[in-house]
Amino acid sequence: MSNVITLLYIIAFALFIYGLMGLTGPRTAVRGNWIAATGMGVAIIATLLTPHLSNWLLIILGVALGTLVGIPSARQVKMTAMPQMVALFNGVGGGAVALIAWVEFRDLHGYAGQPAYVPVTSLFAAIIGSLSFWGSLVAYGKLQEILPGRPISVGKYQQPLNFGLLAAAVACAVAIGVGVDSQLLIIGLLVFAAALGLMTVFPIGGADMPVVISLLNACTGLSAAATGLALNNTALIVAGMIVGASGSILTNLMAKAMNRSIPAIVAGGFGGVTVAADSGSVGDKTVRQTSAADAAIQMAYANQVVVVPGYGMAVAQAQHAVREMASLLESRGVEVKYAIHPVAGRMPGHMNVLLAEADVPYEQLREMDDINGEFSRTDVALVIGANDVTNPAAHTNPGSPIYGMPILNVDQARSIIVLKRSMNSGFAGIENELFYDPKTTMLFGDAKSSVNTVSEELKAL
Amino acid sequence: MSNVITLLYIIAFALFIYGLMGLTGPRTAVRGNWIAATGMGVAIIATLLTPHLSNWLLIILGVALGTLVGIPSARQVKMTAMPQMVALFNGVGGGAVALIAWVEFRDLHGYAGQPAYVPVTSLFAAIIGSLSFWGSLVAYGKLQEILPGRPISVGKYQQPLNFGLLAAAVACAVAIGVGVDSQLLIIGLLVFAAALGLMTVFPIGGADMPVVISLLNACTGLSAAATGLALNNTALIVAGMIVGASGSILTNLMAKAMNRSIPAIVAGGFGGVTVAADSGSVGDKTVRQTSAADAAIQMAYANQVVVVPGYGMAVAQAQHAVREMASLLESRGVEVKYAIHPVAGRMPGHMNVLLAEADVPYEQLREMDDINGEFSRTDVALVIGANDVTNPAAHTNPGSPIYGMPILNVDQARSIIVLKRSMNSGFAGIENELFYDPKTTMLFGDAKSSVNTVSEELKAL
Amino acid sequence: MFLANLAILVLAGFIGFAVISKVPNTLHTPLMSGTNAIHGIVLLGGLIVLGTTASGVLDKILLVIAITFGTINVVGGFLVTDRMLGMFKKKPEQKGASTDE
Amino acid sequence: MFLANLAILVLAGFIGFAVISKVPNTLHTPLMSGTNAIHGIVLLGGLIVLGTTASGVLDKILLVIAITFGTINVVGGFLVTDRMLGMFKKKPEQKGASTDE
Ligand SMILES: NC(=O)c1ccc[n+]([C@@H]2O[C@H](COP(=O)([O-])OP(=O)(O)OC[C@H]3O[C@@H](n4cnc5c(N)ncnc54)[C@H](OP(=O)(O)O)[C@@H]3O)[C@@H](O)[C@H]2O)c1
Ligand SMILES: NC(=O)c1ccc[n+]([C@@H]2O[C@H](COP(=O)([O-])OP(=O)(O)OC[C@H]3O[C@@H](n4cnc5c(N)ncnc54)[C@H](OP(=O)(O)O)[C@@H]3O)[C@@H](O)[C@H]2O)c1
Repeated sequence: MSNVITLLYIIAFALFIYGLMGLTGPRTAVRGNWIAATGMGVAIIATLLTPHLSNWLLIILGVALGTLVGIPSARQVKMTAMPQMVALFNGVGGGAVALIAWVEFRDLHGYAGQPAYVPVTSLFAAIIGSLSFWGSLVAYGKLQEILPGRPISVGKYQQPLNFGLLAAAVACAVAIGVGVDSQLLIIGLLVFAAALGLMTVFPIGGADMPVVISLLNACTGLSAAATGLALNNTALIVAGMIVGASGSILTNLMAKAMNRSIPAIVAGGFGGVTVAADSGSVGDKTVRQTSAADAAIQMAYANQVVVVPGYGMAVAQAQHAVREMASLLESRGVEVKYAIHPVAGRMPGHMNVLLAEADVPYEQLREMDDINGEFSRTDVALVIGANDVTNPAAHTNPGSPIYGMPILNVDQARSIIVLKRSMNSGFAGIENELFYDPKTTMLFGDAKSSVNTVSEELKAL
Repeated sequence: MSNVITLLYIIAFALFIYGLMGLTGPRTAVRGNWIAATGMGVAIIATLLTPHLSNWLLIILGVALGTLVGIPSARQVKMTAMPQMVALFNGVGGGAVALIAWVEFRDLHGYAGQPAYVPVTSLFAAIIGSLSFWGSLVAYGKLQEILPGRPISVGKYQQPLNFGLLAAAVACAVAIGVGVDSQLLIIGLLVFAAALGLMTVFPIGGADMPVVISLLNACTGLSAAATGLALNNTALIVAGMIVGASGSILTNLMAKAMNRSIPAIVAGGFGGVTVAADSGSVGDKTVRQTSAADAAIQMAYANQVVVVPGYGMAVAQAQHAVREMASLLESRGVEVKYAIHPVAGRMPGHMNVLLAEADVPYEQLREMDDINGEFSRTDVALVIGANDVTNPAAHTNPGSPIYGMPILNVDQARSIIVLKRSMNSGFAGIENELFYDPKTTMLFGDAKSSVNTVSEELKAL
Repeated sequence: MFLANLAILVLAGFIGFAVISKVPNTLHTPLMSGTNAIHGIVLLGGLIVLGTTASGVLDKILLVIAITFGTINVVGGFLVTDRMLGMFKKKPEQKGASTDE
Repeated sequence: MFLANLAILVLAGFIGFAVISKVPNTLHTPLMSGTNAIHGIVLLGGLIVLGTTASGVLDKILLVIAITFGTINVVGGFLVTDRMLGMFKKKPEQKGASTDE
């Protein structure tokens, strides 16, 4: 019997790996996800084949409850709220790890008579699981705007405090390891780890949350692998470790794509705060304002208009209005394309999600590398709530925090219209020379209402 | 003790994997190779830690012999003879697998009382190891020109014969498996597998040998993994299987790069034979001949000359002469570049090896994708013994066997000079329209002497 | 046993690294979500402990919560990933435009 | 034991597949040669069998040959790979020209 289970586990993790490979390519991703899900089904069935399994009713109760909660929350969540939903799902995974470790401790009476690797892996899982649970809850709260998105910290005491919490949790683990069998110790360990999770994520700004969630995801994976080592379960070891490793790489890729470093993120600050930027030569430059009517005329007689959406379009939920305006332009023979910067918005693929929701034809969405060559042939670049991703300082100012980040070469267009509410800076908190470019005109106001007014003007033309 | 060994094995295969990852990138390849070699050192030391190891003298004898043979043959082999050297090294690896399996059979008295997986894996290893040994020897012989490079086959009986040999080998294995303990059976198995190896590789043309060697390499890897399963040795399992899997992928990549399919190669034919090509519209077209003096003048007054080397340059060993001619041109202010097609010659990287040997500066070697845009700006494309890789039929003639293969767009150059000995076709055995292009002139003769004459003329100018 | 598990752990780690080498930016979030669903595998741990060694009310309560959590992680994770990936559904039409694999 | 080995086998196979995804053409031959050296690991098999269970003259002769073969495979393989890779030594100079990683 146990041979059959192991064989099924091997099949299960082969499916996980194969599915994961699929998830890395756009054409195979959907299928990859379902292959991995099939692997999970196989793993669960294999486990239920364990001889002499008891407590069936409770098992069914737990699975039923989880399904009843999981399906509707996944089904009903809005596209733009998905990152925080992932944070929640990740958190409960970590919570499960912590709870299992706790019960293990109780069942094994403080690991008396177990080989050394059992307490080590099990307590590691307990610490990371608890940290991941509470950290994920904070990340959820921030993105869902239940908690304030700005960094909350106790200032310069933050680092020593976090370090102290970690030390306390590890101390509990060591005490348990050397043989002290006390419920207080394991509870203390879980509580210290929980506090560490809270204290680590609170000081991080809302905009850095996608990276933090990815990091916590990798942690939960590692803790699942540790649980697998403690329980001697191949499926847990393989699946957990794969998530741990791939999650670390992914976190790194995400941080790199937005020109941030993981240590800097975890140390807090920046994300959400306006850093004192070296505004350089900006000073006595002037800003040209335009009106919706002028903007409409300019675009109506263009050959090609490239829309550059950014975080502001997401805030204003202007995607449907934009799509409508584009249709009006197209009916006048104007060619409309969308320039999608990889980190425009606040999560990877943010713009794709929004524009897909508004049924913008896929062919009109152009990735950065594709479209950058086209700006010089573009009559009007219409920047809708984008800022950093168009900032030429990334090319020209080595002192800028975004120096080196690839940007959309909006400044090469023949003329540029920028839709935003004020001269405020974006995520990186820095000035944008583009707005002072003689070719640029600004149309101030909420993106959605500005676009709608432009559409009215277009109809009136 | 055995725990230490297992731990060292884990370190060893981690080094293999890490080294292999390094081997896939040009900048990390050299280091990757040495990391993998370090892993091998760790694995060998770990094995020598096995408790109660005896026969030390014989062990030392074997290792010493192997080192004495291995080092000089690797050191002294000429760059261009390396593929056949790899074939030899691969062959002896397969031979080792087969011999170990044979001894296992003898030691275990026909696997009496062993669990089923021992005979299955061990006999699998015996068959594949023997096949790989003898197949590799033939591949070596063909490339080293000890054996004729052209396909040698028994015609339409080849497939049934090979199938019969495979069936005979498997029959021996089955007989052993059901409990017949006879030395004759294992020897028969090894002999049938050997015959199968010979019969499979003989009918394959010399030009397909790199792919065949890669395939045999993957086979040896698999047989090593099977040996590992039989001996319950983690290091063998992991290392063997990684080679088996990566070797299969690599074989596929190599075959794809030269527009061949693995089944077609293994089934024999094509490689080396002239297939009846649909020569299409070629017919009353004329060929323009030129002289070394004319060619020299044409190039001396060019701004940019692109050298397109091919198999013929390797045959003529003209690389040093080419380098000398290029220096003469450069001293006259002509810009010289080399267009390196990925499958020019008869092994991947063939041209790089030759030109590096002649100390051509690395910056002048341009990969296909880099240089293809430049031909339209090129005054003279000097094609030295290249044929298929310049054949425009790959773009224009869907009936051509090379249709779809990426080629060097030599036909876009302002003028083309082709150095070859005759109007004979190249590897694919098909006509090349390029030679009839009005912009093309042919300089017939051995590549080395033609280039040398051109150099003389350049000096005389 | 532990050493065999350790070998498996190391290999799985390498697989994780090797698979995520080059991923287009737009797939980062779905990929995070998909791997997130996979670590819901801890559910198995809950099943095994509850089904074999658990005794006492507190243990059982904790484990039912753990199983509920794990199930949410798995079910919700795969479903939400699928929804995210909805935006790639339109891609096949312009398949010809992409380079050959 | 066999099942743990099978799990290891499957994982190693995936690693082999995943690592060799995109390799520049010029590296095909060195990569073939490098993996070729790695399967010289069968040498270990020869060492173990000769050092622990082998008896009889024929067995010993066969195993010494096997060890010799395996050593040639390993030593020759890594050295010849290194020589092949000699041609990439000049690359670092023009590193700036390549795209970031
Ligand atoms: N994509 C990701 O995964 C991710 C994750 C974390 C961080 N980031 C970072 O986020 C930034 C993204 O760049 P981005 O150009 O998209 O955005 P951005 O630089 O953050 O700028 C957004 C702009 O939108 C404007 N805006 C806000 N609400 C608006 C509304 N209702 N109507 C009109 N305009 C509005 C704001 O200016 P006003 O206040 O003047 O209106 C702001 O300057 C990058 O720095 C990136 O590194 C990205
Ligand atoms: N690179 C690899 O890994 C590999 C492996 C296997 C097969 N292939 C295949 O090999 C082909 C390579 O293309 P290629 O353009 O390099 O070579 P090719 O198409 O085989 O043509 C070589 C040409 O060189 C000429 N030649 C031979 N000896 C010469 C000499 N001493 N002096 C001057 N010219 C000489 C021959 O014409 P004359 O007889 O008229 O002189 C022949 O047409 C491709 O089809 C590729 O798929 C490549």
